[in-house]
Amino acid sequence: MDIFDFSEGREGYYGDFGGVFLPEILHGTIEELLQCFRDCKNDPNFWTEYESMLKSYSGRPTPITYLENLSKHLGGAQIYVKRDDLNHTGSHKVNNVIGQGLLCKRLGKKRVIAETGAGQHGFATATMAAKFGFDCRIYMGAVDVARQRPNVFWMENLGAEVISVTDGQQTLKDAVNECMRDWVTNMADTHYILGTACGPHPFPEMVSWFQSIIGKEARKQMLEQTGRLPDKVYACVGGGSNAMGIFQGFMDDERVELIGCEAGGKGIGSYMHSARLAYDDAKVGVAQGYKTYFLQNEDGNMSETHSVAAGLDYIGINPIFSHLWEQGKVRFEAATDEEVKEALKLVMKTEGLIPALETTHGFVTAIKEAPSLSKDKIILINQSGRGDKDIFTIADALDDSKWKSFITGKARDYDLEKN
Amino acid sequence: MDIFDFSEGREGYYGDFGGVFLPEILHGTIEELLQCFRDCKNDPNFWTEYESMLKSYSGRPTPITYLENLSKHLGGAQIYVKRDDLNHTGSHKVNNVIGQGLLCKRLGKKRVIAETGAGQHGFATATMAAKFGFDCRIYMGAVDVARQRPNVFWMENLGAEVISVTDGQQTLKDAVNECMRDWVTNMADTHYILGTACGPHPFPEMVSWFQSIIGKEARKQMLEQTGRLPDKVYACVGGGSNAMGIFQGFMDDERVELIGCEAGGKGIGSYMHSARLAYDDAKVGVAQGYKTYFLQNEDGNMSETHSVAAGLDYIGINPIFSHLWEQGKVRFEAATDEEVKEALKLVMKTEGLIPALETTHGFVTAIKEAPSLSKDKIILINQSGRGDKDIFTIADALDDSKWKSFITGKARDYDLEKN
Amino acid sequence: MGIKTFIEQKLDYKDILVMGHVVCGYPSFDDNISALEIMEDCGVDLVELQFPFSEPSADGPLFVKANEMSIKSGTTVDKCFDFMSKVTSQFSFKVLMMGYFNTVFQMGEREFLQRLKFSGGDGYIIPDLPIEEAVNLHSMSKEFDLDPIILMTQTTSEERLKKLGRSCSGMVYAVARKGVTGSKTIMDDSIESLINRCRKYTDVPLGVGFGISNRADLDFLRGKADVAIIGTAALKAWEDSKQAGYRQFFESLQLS
Amino acid sequence: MGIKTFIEQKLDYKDILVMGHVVCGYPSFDDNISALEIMEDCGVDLVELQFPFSEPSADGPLFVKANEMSIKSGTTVDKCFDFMSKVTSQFSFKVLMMGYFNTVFQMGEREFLQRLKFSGGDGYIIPDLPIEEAVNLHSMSKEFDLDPIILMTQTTSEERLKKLGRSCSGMVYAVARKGVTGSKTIMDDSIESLINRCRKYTDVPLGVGFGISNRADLDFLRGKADVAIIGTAALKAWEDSKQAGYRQFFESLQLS
Ligand SMILES: Cc1ncc(COP(=O)(O)O)c(C=O)c1O
Ligand SMILES: Cc1ncc(COP(=O)(O)O)c(C=O)c1O
Repeated sequence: MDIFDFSEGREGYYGDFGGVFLPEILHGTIEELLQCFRDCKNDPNFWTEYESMLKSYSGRPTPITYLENLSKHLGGAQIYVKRDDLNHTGSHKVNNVIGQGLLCKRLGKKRVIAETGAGQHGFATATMAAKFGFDCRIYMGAVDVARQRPNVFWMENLGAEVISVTDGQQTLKDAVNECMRDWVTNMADTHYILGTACGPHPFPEMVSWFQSIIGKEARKQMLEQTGRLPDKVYACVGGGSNAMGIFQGFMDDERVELIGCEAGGKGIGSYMHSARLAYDDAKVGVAQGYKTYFLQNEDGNMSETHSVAAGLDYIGINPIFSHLWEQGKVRFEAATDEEVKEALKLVMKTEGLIPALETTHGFVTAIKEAPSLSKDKIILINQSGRGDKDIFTIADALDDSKWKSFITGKARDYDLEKN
Repeated sequence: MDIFDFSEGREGYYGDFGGVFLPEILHGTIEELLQCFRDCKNDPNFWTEYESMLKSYSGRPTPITYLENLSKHLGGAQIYVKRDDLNHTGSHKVNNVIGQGLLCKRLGKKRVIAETGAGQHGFATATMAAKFGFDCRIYMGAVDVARQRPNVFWMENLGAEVISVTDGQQTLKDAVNECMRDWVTNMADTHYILGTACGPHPFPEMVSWFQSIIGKEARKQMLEQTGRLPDKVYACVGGGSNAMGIFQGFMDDERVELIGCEAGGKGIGSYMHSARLAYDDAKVGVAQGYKTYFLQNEDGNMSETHSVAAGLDYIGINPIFSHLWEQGKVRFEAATDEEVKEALKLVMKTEGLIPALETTHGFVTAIKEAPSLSKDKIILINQSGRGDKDIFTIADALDDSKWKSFITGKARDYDLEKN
Repeated sequence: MGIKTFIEQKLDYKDILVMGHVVCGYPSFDDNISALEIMEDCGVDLVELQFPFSEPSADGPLFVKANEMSIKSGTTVDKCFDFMSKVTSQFSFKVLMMGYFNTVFQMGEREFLQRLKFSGGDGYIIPDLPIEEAVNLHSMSKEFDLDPIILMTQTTSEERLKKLGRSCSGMVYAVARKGVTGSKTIMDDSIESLINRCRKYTDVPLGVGFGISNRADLDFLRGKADVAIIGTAALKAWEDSKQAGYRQFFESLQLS
Repeated sequence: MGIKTFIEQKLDYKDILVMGHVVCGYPSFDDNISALEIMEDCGVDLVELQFPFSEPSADGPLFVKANEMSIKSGTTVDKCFDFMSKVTSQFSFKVLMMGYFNTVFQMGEREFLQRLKFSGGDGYIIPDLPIEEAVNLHSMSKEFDLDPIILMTQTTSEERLKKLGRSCSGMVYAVARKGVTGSKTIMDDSIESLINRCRKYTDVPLGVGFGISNRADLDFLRGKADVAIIGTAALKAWEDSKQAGYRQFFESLQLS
């Protein structure tokens, strides 16, 4: 089944989801992008160049690690992890960003813009822009700027201009809106590097295509390392790019179950979460250029969302998943903030891995389900990113008192310097 | 030339340097270690297991990246970088740590101890200990504990006990002394994972052997990617493990010049540096178990050292380098703190790379020398680690005011929480 | 009487019409009424009533804030329709709904058109709904005799202008420049050529919007376009000095 | 008279000798003299004068601090030798230099031995200098009639004890437990068996050190070892209550 094999007149649609809902002024730009993307997709040299750049710059292929200790500890299925945390910049975001960078070069554009929530995508984009020599502007909600200063610091030092967005909830979705605004103003020389498999066509398809490198590698590696395919594949789902990335490797394998793990935040019924499919609170709508399940009220205004992981804290989900979910091809579960903290601690101590908070949502569900599977079952988790850049968030989440006194000490030093 | 092919009665000596200067009580332990290491070195399966673990857990082989922008910018030699920053835990330290972990398993020991300065080696050791299921204690100078809290935070969360050492200068060398003290007490069940190619034999040889994977890979990759060997290879030198690692790939290649880059701190004549060979301030001595060039006074008491990079801030240098330097096989240069800051900024902006402060010392010298080389020359720099974990140090080094107000804001939040 | 006829009739005695804009419920519905009264006094011909949406990605900062504040203060779609009923019964403007597609989508397209009709509206402008996605809505609109206002832009290709032209109804909205609402547009040849390009593909009246901000802009458009669409400039006047500033702004346009 | 003869002669009328320890210059050279006076009053037979070193990796916390403070307050190797001259002329102890190898290495081995001899020392204990690295120094020491004190430990193999035995001169230092100086050692069978093992490979007098801290320990060693070596326990007494505590500590040992 090729989900990107659109039927006549349904280009960009996955069942009822997807499409292009953009101001008329962007029509030409998005057409140009679509055309260029089609050219890239049909040009085998493009993929070769893409792979080779990821290899030499980002260290792909990333390995698969067998978690012997965690598997034993849980006493059920054998757990494997795809290590996209080992990428340059620390997450799978770089796959998409390098792909779009190459495409931007083809488009002949010299400036890139991007939204970012946690900062991972902005960090990856700023890095890519430095490498490609593009001008770069990153839009980031003011709330995220405040809580993700380390990423802002790096983006700025990589030469990007970081704009703090003070509209709306001042988080990811508002940064997306600002990107749209910049784009309709500067589309002649600017490419919008959307960070996840959301937004108007061809973004969901394009981002999924670039991320499919994860699944391609993973399928091959699992066969090499275990002699067979995994029984279940878990990935966290914000917009859905890392999950689409790994799932695509197993889409045609009927017996591999695919499980997307959303941000359950403060739990079901709390209305403080970002679970679009795992919980029952979202409905279909149109925003930010595409149609999908959104967390919104009866008027169609978007709800406040919440997650301990900024990168999952988003109103919508990639339209491909809305379709695959309705088709029963992908199961969706949610992990709460509390569950995430516990799982993170467990994984650090048993395996020496530090998954990003986003990523840890995938671990939670796998850890819940592994014990009831027999020992000859194999499950695979996508480690989309590393958590060591999230120290402020993780230390806060774990309420680490030594960290807090370190910070207050630092602050005292800075105050003294000033005087 | 095999520098490890010791002549009769000179086991563990490189010219006049090296040896074993340890309390008698450790004699058996160090003999046992030496024997086990010899077994490992002679057992081809050991290296295979070592390589395969680094592959599946740490993402080796790390790639070589061509720095097209920086090369153009400087207008001279073509610059390539070996990307050991892409390793799990973010530096080359993991190579040594995984190797010694496997060896510790062979020794049948269940507890590991390690010294750490910047925290990279401690972080890597704590990670390895979690993965191997060892008890783990990390000794770290109190000054370093205070300035490297993020690494302490991760080590503790990985399950290691971090001991703050309050003796002496309260930095790396004092942590080494504490490890020795722990070791003479607990050698029956404890292996001391020394973090660099220093200390008593067989540590310099052993650490170099594990790190030689860098040079092995790099030589092969350079031939594949450029069709020939580099003209010059640069690496920063703290204890000297990453430099030994990459240099070993080119030791028999007469026409490859090897350049070690030490911490020039506040510069020549300042006595605030850690340049043992590049400056004229060190002399031969015996401390911490081995004989080499040390920064010391006429009585043989060690001098205070300084570097913006905690990982280079050390009194001694690996004895192999003392010998190779006297033999004219390796040239030594120093980079000052100021030069390091400038080079870091340049590399971030032109290439989207964030070398660790330690690593950046290698870049400084390469950047100084590249412009006067012709365009058909090729130079290779070893990127021993990534800098994103050093945000506190780098932000301080770059005197970033937005960072400072972020920290004081955070501190205010924590204070409010308490009330 | 449809929008097209309305404009054409007025053009018999006016050389250019003006369309105004309010964001429903911002700063309040009462303030909206004051604004509309001033516009009516000063000779404005049509108004867009913007239904606030949480993700107004085609709007500039001033409108973004207006959308946000309005929702925060409790404006709902129901209240917007009630307000539209009041406006259409109390004023003589032609009234268009302006908003984002999710508002329509959530209530259902037919229900939306019914309520729009029932509230006395004459058409709608939905900037994030391209014609490809609007096939149903547009054809249903004919049943209700409501005009979907199509936007044409400087970046639109000839081929696409032709296609858009075929969907036009009521009037066409020519977007005077790239970007979102909010900043000043320099009136120059490029605007004239945009107008000429649009005219080639449709015979409905032509409005020009985005950045029209003073009497001189109107003078420039006179004889070229049929309707000048004024948004941000008026809202800015309100923000600066409320009713007084608003009245002064519209008076300075010297509409007849 | 060499150390061996000295000890053997004393053993004619004493059943166990005691060796004390000071860190030169800590807290001050004057305090060192007070300490030595007390030791002499109380019947101590030999003393180690530790030359402070910046990296005392075989010492425990108390001595580490003492080394550090002494260097900080300006103690140099020259001053240590001067002090040794003073001690050997003023007191009747046998005096050993104790320190780390770098101190010797920096001045040169021959120079070191010359100065040690000149200052009246009888030998030296260098814990970080294994016999393999000491070949030269040991053979030169014979010229100067100085005794290098060899350490034997519980972890030392029979084979190695044999080898160490061949290098012994003056006395042998049996290390009563693993670890650095500083904590209490429990006197038990393992100590007895260590002593027996050491005796098999050398006929020089045997001292036991590391953690000897009271009269009971001495009683345990009496008849088994020749010299009890006391370090940390005495320094701790000094730290707790200066001369008074120090005297009380040595008096409590009831040396004859
Ligand atoms: C490490 C990591 N994983 C996952 C996500 C979620 O995005 P997506 O669902 O597109 O993979 C993010 C987003 O920032 C991220 O940083
Ligand atoms: C990234 C990095 N590079 C280099 C060094 C210096 O050590 P060595 O000279 O042993 O490679 C360190 C030490 O902490 C380090 O963290």
